[in-house]
Parts: sequence; C-alpha cells; structure tokens
Amino acid sequence: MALVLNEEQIMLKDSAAGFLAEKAAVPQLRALRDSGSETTFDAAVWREMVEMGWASIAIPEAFGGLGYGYTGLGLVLEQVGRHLSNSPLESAVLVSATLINELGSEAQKQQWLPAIAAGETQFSLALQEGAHHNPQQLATTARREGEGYVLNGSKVLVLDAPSAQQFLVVAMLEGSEGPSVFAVPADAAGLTVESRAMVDSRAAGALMLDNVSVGADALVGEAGAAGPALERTLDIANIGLAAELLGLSVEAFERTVAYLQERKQFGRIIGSFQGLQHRAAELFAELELARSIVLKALQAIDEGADNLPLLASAAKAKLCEVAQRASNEAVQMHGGIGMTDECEIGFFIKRARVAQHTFGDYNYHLDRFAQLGGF
Amino acid sequence: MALVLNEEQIMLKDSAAGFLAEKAAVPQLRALRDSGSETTFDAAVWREMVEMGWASIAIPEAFGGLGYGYTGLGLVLEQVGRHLSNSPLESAVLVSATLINELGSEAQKQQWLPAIAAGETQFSLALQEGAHHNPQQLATTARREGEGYVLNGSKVLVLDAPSAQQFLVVAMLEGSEGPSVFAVPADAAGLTVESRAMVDSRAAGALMLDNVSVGADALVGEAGAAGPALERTLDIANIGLAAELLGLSVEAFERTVAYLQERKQFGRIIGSFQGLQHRAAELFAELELARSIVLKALQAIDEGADNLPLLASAAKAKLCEVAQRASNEAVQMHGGIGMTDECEIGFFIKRARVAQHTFGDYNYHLDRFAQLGGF
Amino acid sequence: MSELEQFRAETRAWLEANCPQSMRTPARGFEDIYNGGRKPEIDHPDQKVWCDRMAERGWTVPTWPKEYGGGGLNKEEAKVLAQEMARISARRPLDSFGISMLGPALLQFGSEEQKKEHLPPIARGEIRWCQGYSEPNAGSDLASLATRAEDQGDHYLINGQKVWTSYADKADWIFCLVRTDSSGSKHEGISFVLFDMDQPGVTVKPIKLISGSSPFCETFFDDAKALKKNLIGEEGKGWTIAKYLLTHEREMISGFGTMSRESLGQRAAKIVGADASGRLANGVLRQNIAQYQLDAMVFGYTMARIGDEAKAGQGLGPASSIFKYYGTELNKRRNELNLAVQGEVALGWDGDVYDGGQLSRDWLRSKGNSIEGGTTEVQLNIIAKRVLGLPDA
Amino acid sequence: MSELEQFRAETRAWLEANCPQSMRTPARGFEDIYNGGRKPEIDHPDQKVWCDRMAERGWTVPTWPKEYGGGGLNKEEAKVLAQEMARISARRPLDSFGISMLGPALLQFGSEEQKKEHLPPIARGEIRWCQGYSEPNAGSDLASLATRAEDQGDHYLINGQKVWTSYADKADWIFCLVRTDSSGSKHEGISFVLFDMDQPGVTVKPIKLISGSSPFCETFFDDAKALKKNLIGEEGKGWTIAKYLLTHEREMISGFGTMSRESLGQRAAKIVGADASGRLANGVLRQNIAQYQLDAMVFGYTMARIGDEAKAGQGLGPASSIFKYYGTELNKRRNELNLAVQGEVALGWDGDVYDGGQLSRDWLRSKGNSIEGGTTEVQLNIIAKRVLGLPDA
Repeated sequence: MALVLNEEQIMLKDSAAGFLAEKAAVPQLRALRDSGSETTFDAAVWREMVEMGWASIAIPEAFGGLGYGYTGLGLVLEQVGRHLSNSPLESAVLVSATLINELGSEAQKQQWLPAIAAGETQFSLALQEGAHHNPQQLATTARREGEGYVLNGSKVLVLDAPSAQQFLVVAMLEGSEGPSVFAVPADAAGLTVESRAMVDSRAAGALMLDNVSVGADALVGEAGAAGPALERTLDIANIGLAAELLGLSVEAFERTVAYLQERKQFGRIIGSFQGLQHRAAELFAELELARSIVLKALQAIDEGADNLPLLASAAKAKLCEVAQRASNEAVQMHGGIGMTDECEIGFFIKRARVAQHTFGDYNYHLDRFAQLGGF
Repeated sequence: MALVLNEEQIMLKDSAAGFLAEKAAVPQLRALRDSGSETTFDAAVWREMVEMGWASIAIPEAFGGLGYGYTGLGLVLEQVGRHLSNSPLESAVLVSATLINELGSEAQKQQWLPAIAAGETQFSLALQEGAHHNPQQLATTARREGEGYVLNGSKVLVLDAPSAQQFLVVAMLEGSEGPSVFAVPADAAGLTVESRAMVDSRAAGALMLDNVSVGADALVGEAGAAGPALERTLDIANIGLAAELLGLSVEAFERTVAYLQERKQFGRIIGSFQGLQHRAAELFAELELARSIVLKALQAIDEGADNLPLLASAAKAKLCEVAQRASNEAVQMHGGIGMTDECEIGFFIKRARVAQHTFGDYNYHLDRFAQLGGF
Repeated sequence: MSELEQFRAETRAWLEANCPQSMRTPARGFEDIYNGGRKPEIDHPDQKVWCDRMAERGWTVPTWPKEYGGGGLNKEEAKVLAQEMARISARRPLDSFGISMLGPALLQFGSEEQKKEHLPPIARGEIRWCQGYSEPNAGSDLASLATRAEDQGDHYLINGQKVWTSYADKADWIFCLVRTDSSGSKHEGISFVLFDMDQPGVTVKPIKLISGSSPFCETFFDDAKALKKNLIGEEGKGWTIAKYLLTHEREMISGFGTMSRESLGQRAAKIVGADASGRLANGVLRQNIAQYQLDAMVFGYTMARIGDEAKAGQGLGPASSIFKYYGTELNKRRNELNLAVQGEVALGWDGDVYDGGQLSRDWLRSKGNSIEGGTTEVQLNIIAKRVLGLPDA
Repeated sequence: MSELEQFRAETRAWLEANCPQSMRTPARGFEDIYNGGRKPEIDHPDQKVWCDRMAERGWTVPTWPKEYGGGGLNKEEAKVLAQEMARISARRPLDSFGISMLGPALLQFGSEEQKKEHLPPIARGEIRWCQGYSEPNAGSDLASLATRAEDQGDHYLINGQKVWTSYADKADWIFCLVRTDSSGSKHEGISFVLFDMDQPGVTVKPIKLISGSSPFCETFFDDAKALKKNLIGEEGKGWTIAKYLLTHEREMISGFGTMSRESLGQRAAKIVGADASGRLANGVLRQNIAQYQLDAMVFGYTMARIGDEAKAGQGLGPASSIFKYYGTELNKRRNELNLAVQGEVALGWDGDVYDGGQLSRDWLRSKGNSIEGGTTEVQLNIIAKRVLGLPDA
C-alpha cells in the first residue's frame, strides 16, 4: 500500500484536530488536573467523541463498528497526542475492543463490542503486575470453582481504572500453559480499585483481586489460549501509542520552533544560533522518520501483515526515542519558561514518559526488535 | 594518590614529546608506509628509545629495569599516540615484559627481562585467534612430549610479528583447566609467521603452529596457571593503549581546532559557526574526562589497586569512545581535505581503530565494565 | 597527641554531648536542612537547638574568621569537624545562600563595616538571603539586566523585576544586581547592592514549576529602597562580583549529579531482573546504564584531578564551565535512567504508594539544572571561546 | 494479453537472447559497471557487447526520448524492463555521470540542438563526462567559485582550478560551472558550460584518498576553450542548473546507505557468537546494531513515503536535504558497525586474506559521504532555514 493518506483519511484527521483543539486541549487538561477529580476526562466530551464515531472506527461493521480500520484510529490518536486529550479512547477502544475482537467468542463480541462502540460500557485491560511491562510473567491466578472461576492477584497501571466498568484481567488459569482473560465487573466482590494519580494527569489504578468470583461467561475466548490474541492486541496498542507519541512530539517540536523564532537573547533571535538550528534540524529529520514508521505500522495492522510484531516494536521503540528527545529539547530550548507549570510544554514531557512506558518502553521494544530480527 | 603529575613525570613527558616529534612523527610513518618494507618501524630510532630507557621504565630494577612504574610508561605512550610513532614499545615492553614479570619464574625473569630492557630480544604476545579478542576461548593446544611440549593452532593480530624474535603463545595444555604460556622462537620448526598489512601501517601477523616442539623451559611460569597473570597483563596493556589513544585523540582534536581557527567558508572562519563550536566544546569536555581516567588507571597499576580490572575496562571503553568521536570529527571538520591521503588526519583515524580493537574494543570493555559492576 | 588529634578528641566529645539524636539522621534532601531566617520553617524543634549550639562555636561557618561569627578553623580542622560530624551522621545545622553565596562574596569584596554588619547574622541563621540576578528579558544573557537603581543621596530607589529568585518568598534580605548606569557597555554600570525585602516596594510571587514545587519567585521592585552603605564594591563594578558568584553557583549545581547513591545498575538488576550470569536482563537498558555509570565515575575523577592540579598550581582555568555543563547533563541522564529502571512507581505524582511522586518530581526538577546558573548552551559557548579560542560569529 | 504484458513477454525473450551469460551476475560495486567513453576500462569483453546491444534499443537510458538515443519507454514499461533485468540478474549495461547527471539537466535546460548533439553519444557510451563544481577555496560554499570564463566571441577562455572532480582522469568531456561575471552577488554571473577535456589547456591530477583510491582529481584550466554553443541555459544563470543537479546528486549519495545486504545483526551473531536464546552475545554491540537497523529500516520507509506523497501531490519540499544528511550518516554508522562486527579482518589493508582491504577501504571511503555533495552541516543549515524558517545569524 502506498505510504500516503487518502482524502477520506485526511478529512478524518482534520476534523479530529478541529474538535480536539476546541474541546479537549491543554487548557482543559489543566483544568481537569486542578479540579482534583478522580475522573480525569470530561464525560460530555467523551460522549461527543463517541457520537462522532471514534469509539467504533476500528470495530468491524458486524459488531456495530464503522470497520474503518486502525489507520483511521491512528490518525485520531495522533491528534489526541497533539492536544494531550484525555479520554478512554485508548483504554477502552484501542486496547479493550481490540482484545475482545481478537479473542472473544462470537457471542461475546455481539454482547460487548456494540456496547463499546456506543460508549455504553467502558472496559480496561488489567495486565501489568510489577514495575515494568512483562506479559511473559504473570502471578495473577484463576482457578475453577463450580461453573465459574475465582481470581487472585494484583495489577497496576490499569488505564482509566477509576471510571472503568469492566476489567479484562489477564491471569494464569490452573492447568493451562498460556494466559487467560476474564471480564470482571468493577463492582465485583473482593475487587478493590485503588485510583493512582500519575504524572501525566491521567487516571490509572491498581487492582487487588482477593478471591474474586466470576461466572463461566467471564472467560473471554478459550481457556489458556489468550496468548496470540494478547500479543496482537499489544502490538496494535503499541502502534496506537506510537501514533499518539508522534502527535505529541510534532506538537512539542512545532511549539519549540515557534519559540525559537520569537525569543531574543544576547540581542538576537535565539533561533538564529546555529547550535540550536542544527539540533532542531536533526530533530526534524527524526520526526519525518517517526511519521513513516507510524504510518507503515498502522497500515500493516489493516493489511494483516506477517511482520506486525517487528513493525510494532520498531514503531514503539522509534517513537519512544523521538518523543524523549523532542520533549527534552522542548524544555531545554524553552529555557526557564519551559520549567514553569504555567508554560504548557511541561504537560508534553509528562505525558510522553507515561505513554512511552505503557505496554513496554524503548528498552523493551528495541530488545524485542533485535530478537525478532534474529540476533 | 593525587591525580596530578609530579615534576619528574612532566620532564619525562616533555622529553618524549620532543624526541618523537623529531624522530618518529607522521612524516616518518608515511615514509615507512610508502617504502613498502615489512618492518614498519625504524630500528635505529627504536635503539635510541631503548637507550633513553623507555624499554626499561616499567621493569623492576632487580631485572635490569628502571622501576619507574607504569605511570611513566603511560606518559611516553601518550606521546607515542600524539605522534603515531611506530615501535615495539607496546608489543615488547608494555605487553610482553609485563607478562613475563607477572608470570615468569625467577630464572625466566632474570633471563628475559634484562634482554627486553636492553632491546636485545623482541617478544610479542600471540593470543587472539578469531575475529575478536576473546581470551576465554582458546583453540590453540599444547601437549607434553618427552621433556618438552608440542603446540598446534593459529593466532592473528600478533603485533610486530615480522620483527619479533620470540612469541609468547597462549595455549591450553592437555590436562590443565587454565591457559598456559609458552615462549616460542620465531625460527622454530613448524611455525609460520605470515606478515599482514594493517590499516594503521603497523605490522601485525598471523602465526600457524603446526606441531611446534619446544623445550621444558619454554613454559612460562606454571602449567595451566597463566590466567591471573594474563588478566593483569591485559588490564595493563589496555590501560597503556588507552594512554596512546588519549594522545592520539588530543592531537587530532588540537589539529582540528587549529583548522577551525584558520579555514574560511561563506566568508567566515568556520570556527565561528556555533554548530561546530558546540561540538568542539563537547569533545573538549570528553577529552578532559578521558585524561582523568587514564591517569587514574595508570596510578592504579603502580599502587596495586584492587579494582584494576574495573578501571582498566573503564579506561579502555572510555578512550575507545572518545577516540572514535575525536577521529571522526577530525575528518568531518577538515572537510574534503581530511579525506585526502596528503592530509595527516587520515593516519589518526586509521591507527585509532586498530588500537581500539587491540585486546578488546568498546563493546567488549563496556560489557566487562557492567559485569564487574555487578549488573 | 598532635594538636589536630587533640582537636578531634574535643570535637568528638562536644558533638556527642551537643548534637540532638534527631539531628543524627542524614537529610533526605535540601528541604530537610534548616535555613534559618526571621520566619524559619521548622520541621522539628531540635533543628533550632542544633543550629544555635553550633552557631555559638562558629561552626555553622567553620572556616569564617571568628570576628564575623565563624569558627576560625583552618582547612585541616574543618576537615576533622566534617569527619566527626559524618561519623555520627550529624546533619548540617544550617544552610543558606548567605553561607554559600553572599558570605564568600562579602569576605572577598565587602568593607570591614559591611562584613561586621552582615556576616554574623548569617552565621547565626537570623537572616535568610536570596539572590536577585535573572530578569525576564535577560535569561542566559544576564548582563543585559534592566532593573534601575536611581541615586537619591544616601540611598538608591530601585525599580524593575527579577525572576528565578530562589526562595525569595522565604528570604529576609536580597543581594541584587541593579543598573546604576546605562550609558556604557552592558557589563558596565552594574552594581551589587543589598537590601531588606520587608518593605512596601517589594512584591514576591512564587513560580510553580513543572515538578509541582515553587523554589523560585518573580520579584517586583516599585521604588524599593537600598541604603548606599549596602553597596558592595564600587558603583558600576558589580559585574566582577556577579561573575565570581556565578562560578561559585555553577560548581554547586554541577555537584547535583554526583551524590553517592546505590549503583543504578545493581538496582536495575533487582527490579528488572538478571540472567543466569548476573547480567541485567534487558540488554538495552544495561548498556545505557553502563555508559552513564562510566561517565559518572570518570566525571568524579575529573573533578578530583582538576582540584589536585589546581593545588599543584597546574590548573585548567575556566573549568567550572565543564563541570556545570557535564555535571548537569549527567544528572539529567541519571534521572531519565532512574525512570526507566523504576518503571511504574516513577511515573506516579501523588499518594503514599508513590512517596508523593518524589521520583517523577526529582526527574522533572533535574531538567532545570542545565538551564539555571547559565544554560548548557552558554557553557559550551564559554568553552569554545575562552578555552578553545574559537572566534565570535 | 494487455499491452504491458505483451511488452513484458517481448522484453523477456529479447533479454534471454541478448544478455551475455557473464553479464548475468550482480555487480560487486560501482567499479564493476561499464562506464564507456573514448578510453573505456573493460574488465570483460562482454561489457561492451552488452552495452552496444542495449544502446541499440535505447535501453541504456530507457525513459529518454527516442530521438535522443533513449528507449522512449513510459514509467510502467521502464519498471517492467527493470523487473525483467532483475529476474535474470542482468547487470546495468552502462552507468555514467552523463546518464545520471548531465542527461537529466540537458533534457530540462538544453536547447534542441544541444540535446541532439550530446545525448546520443551518452546513451551509446561513447563519451564519458565529469562534473566541474567544487573549487579549493569554495568547499561547502559552492557558489563562491572563482574559475573565470572570458568572452572571446564564439568561445570562452577558461582559467582556474576545480577540485573533487570525480573520475576527471577518465572522462572525455566536462560539464562545468564557471564565472562569466563577478560584478553581482555570488549566485549571479555563474554559467554552465560543456567542453572537451582533450585539449592543451586542461590538466588533471588525481587525488589520493585516505582509503587509498583516487576517484577524485584536481583539474586545472589554463586558457582552456569552451565553444559558446555549449553554454547551457542563459549566460550568468548557471546557478539554477547547478542547484537542480545538486539535488539530484544528494539523492544519489543518500542512496549509498540503503543497499540491501545481509542483516548486520545476524552476521554479528555468527561472528561474535550468540547466547542460548539466540541473542548476540555482546549486549553492547547488539544494542548499537539494533539502533542502526531500526533507523535504516525506518529511513527506507521514509524515502518510500516521501516518494508516494510526491506522487499524490502532497510533498514536503526540500526533502533531499533530509535524505542526504540522514542517508550518509547512516552509511557511516553502518561502516563503523561493520568494523566492530568483522573485527580483525576489517582492519586489514592489503593482501588476499583481507580481500585487498576492501572492508577498511569502504569504511574510510564512507567518511567522505557526509562531506561531498554538500556537507552534513550544510544540509542541516538548509533544513533549519528553508524548512523550519529559522532566521540567519
């Protein structure tokens, strides 16, 4: 497929940009943060996003979605990155709907996907257990009891946990080799959801599962068989996060270039100093590279490409690297102003690190890239 | 010990600088290279070095040396690096004399060290076998036969091989766990010395050992017990190479700064471009760091410090990094001129890579540094 | 027993008798150290007890002359005192910009009268000082400052604005760069004056940083008054003093990166896991940490070497620019690696499980190190021009 | 069968019948490709046979118009020809600066007469061209060239010196930038002329590079003659043509870094060794290779994306500066890593065991990529100013 956007995609991107700039940009993020509320997005704005079809872009038409593919969702996420717009679009749509679609039975898809597409039920994936993303090591257990299952364990960095209604909990089921996924309602007995304030002013949470009983229908797909679907979901999630990081990095860079064009020191516009010019030019080239791998990886999802794991790790690793550099340079080149809370640049560096870390950081994905590359 | 040179050391350094600038600098190296001779150093100049005591600086007084320590030898090697002076100072003195001193019996030291100190017998270490320095993996074997031993195997990157009279061959002796070292005369039956032209215009060679018989007295020290002495020798050798790389890097840098101060482009002295200024300033700071670790590591040899392995790998890794950067920047900042054989800068980048590789490159030593650091 | 050993014995005994138990735990950060002043922040009543006892002996500023409230100790004695304090993990009794910045400048540039007036209250922790340097339109370009001081006979009337004034909201007095003459080059006509912040013409507004804390303020002067007897050095020659203090400050900031801590690599091996041979399981992280640790170690040796060379009269000259540049960049690297090692907990912002977001706040705060006290870019300019002799554009 | 499929079938048959077996092995480097000219370097007699056969069909320059010796193929047909040649590993029959540089410029800027005169000999490999651009005192600052061309009625007399003239010692003609007017700004008064090198006023001296090879020359003009009919475009407006060709050249040089080869990482795992799980044993080298391979892969996608965007009319503008800058830096990284992977053999300079020092010579040669055709620094300046709109100093 040509590495280029078609007209429909460009329209989607432009309309997302316009909407987010007005309704969910950094001033709104600041207001939400300063309000001290546990829910760190605006439910009314999220409803509007759902009405515009953003929750259904990548869901197949058979299950109430638009069947528009991940390239479309990625373009919206890029704009989300530009404006640092908080919403459950990643936790519920990019991650949870994808996992249900990849793993769920026909009945489960019929039950849950339309509810996600319509913004009625908010899911979130509960996977990470320790300090780092490590899907190969799971300590959370499930055992059969009667018709259903009993879960024990703990999870961290469950995105948008305070507002989620259902958790997709990854656990090792007694007697299985591979992982299983269970849908656990937020109000299940024995489940504690601890809201945790993160540096990016988004809500995440820790789950404690203390003998949580769920019914037979809570098992998503087959027992012990979630591995491949989970891997594909994580690949898609990382490509989506890469798209967000692309928007974030480009926006931070453009703001920085604008500042360089205007700020004076030593009687000169600081953008005329060659030291800063060369660093900006190098970063520009890196951003052009970043844009290419994000588009390539998004298209690979929709095309069902064989090398999706390699492209996903390539996209995430590259965007982690670029976002770290772009956000660090943004603060440094803004100088003292960039260190103040009043300046919006600080919000970019904060969100960047959380998005980098989520589902595996640079170190994780460059290592995986090498391994998949056979060395 | 204070990280500072004393007056005696400063005098040694200055006199070495003066001698090498006159007798063994880049023009002499070019002439030797263009002469096509297999011996790539000037024997008469080497004799003068010996007469000045350079071959005996680090050899204990009991064995005909000056007992001046490795800090002194390191200062001379730094000047060798500045002038790219070819001589057997590293192969015969830094490496071979050290190994004999660390490993040999009293009688062997009495026999060989005065001969090295007097420039009478030229030794060289034959260790590396494959593409990379890897002292843990030895395929060269020795077996007992009669009173003596029979050696089989092959070696590469044997420094100054064409002119060496004795090789210190590292081999695995049947029945031993650790490595052994054998002194093998260059004219031994079954030994083939193939001279190899290296990119730095120094001579190295490959040895083929095909049933080479040596006497009982060829075994240096005890059978199978060379490991610790070999490790200490390699640490010292790497610190010496780091000292050479320091001189090489500083010289390449100073020539580059001088060029930046003089060359005009776009109607301006190119050294006035801030892009180049900042790169030069960063490199200057790195060179200051490089100087510190080299001095620290040299002193650690003479003090018998416990953490010599860590300091040796730190020094070699840091100097590999700095020399690579300094030599690359030297070519780039000299522009087209730096690409010509006529300009001397090319000799620096060529010697840098060979010295970096010898006894383990950046990758080897940074890895070892981490391992010794417990992670 | 040598005199020095005698001194050690007495000091040890005195510290044992006088250092409160609660002051025998290391400070967790700058915030834990007592800063004194008219409106002191006291976390524990022993802080003041400890400060007062030490001040009585002049040991809040052990090497200052006795007549200015110091301990009059020579270098060896001061070293012994530091060792004996370290032995019982005694906290420093007092820290302030008065001790670290203004004091040294006054000792060098102040008149006898000025020293007598200002140094003892600093030593006793009675007056807390802040530094009025940067201005909104003169960030890196410090010398282009515009705050005016108008000659009114026995005093100056000061009008203008300072920014990045550390802890101005907690300080009693300010040492301040003002422009007394704007006819010459920008480095001329700058004067160094002291004045009381507690007057109607001074307004202070804290600046909230991305790390959430507010160590800096904007400070506004609207006909603020500075008595002429508090002009340090000559009128119009304040730049000399400013440069002296900047060098001092750079060395302090560069020190941020070198506090001794548990090795990052070892900590990472615990958190991220290690393979059978003890290698940190993630090879990418391992290399990045190894590079950092190598550079941090070598930077430490470099500070030691340049110190030793200076003592031996060899010396490099404008070394503080290297220190400032390299030290702060190292500290930023350490903080980024720390996030990568600690993972989830380092991304927290609040709450007990995140220790109030200490890790992420430290990380954010470190970004300012390469901006404050002269940016990395300014340091590189200084090296290029003053050390390497490269020409101006 | 569609017309294109018909074309494919005919092409396949013709190639099968006409491509000599010896020309069905990939070239090992630029040196293996036939360059033509009056004094051709022929390694194998089939080179000339193959070139002549292809030239007869216009397929040495398949997309040039037939009247100028080309094949007159459209893009689809040219693609089919390339595919069919690749299918049997057929070597390109002819490569030269005439084809890659001068031809495109003449097609765009030449008069009908000039095209008729110069393009067919290029297509037939009869005349080999070189490019006279850089001068000793105008390295990166190309436009400040000083070689003078004096108007003598029907011809110019040319005096001056060029440097870095690729293969001038092997070329028959030169396309050359000369100054016909020095009264205006440095970009004005430059003219683009062609002339025969085989005349008394032209002297060529090869420059030996650090890699040991001499692809470049110094070229001296001492009353060399260029006929006025060989002035391309208007007198004094040659800078436009020069810029066009520079863009072209940058794209060619940037392509150096992206030739398909065995993965460095896999080769390293063989040479350096791998652990039980297949990971390259040296973790430091592994990360450096992974970073390089990631960037090389993503750079490839970027070239594809920008090409696709240009086709779709979206386009980025001065993209060639990014390509030149990034592509050459990548190639230098690849060569450094190649040394680190290959170890001892890559440090050899001569002899069979070192394949004549090919690896070290390639490595050394790669250092020139970021200098020739506009240095990396110049490319970064162009991005900063033209793309980012940052102001001049």
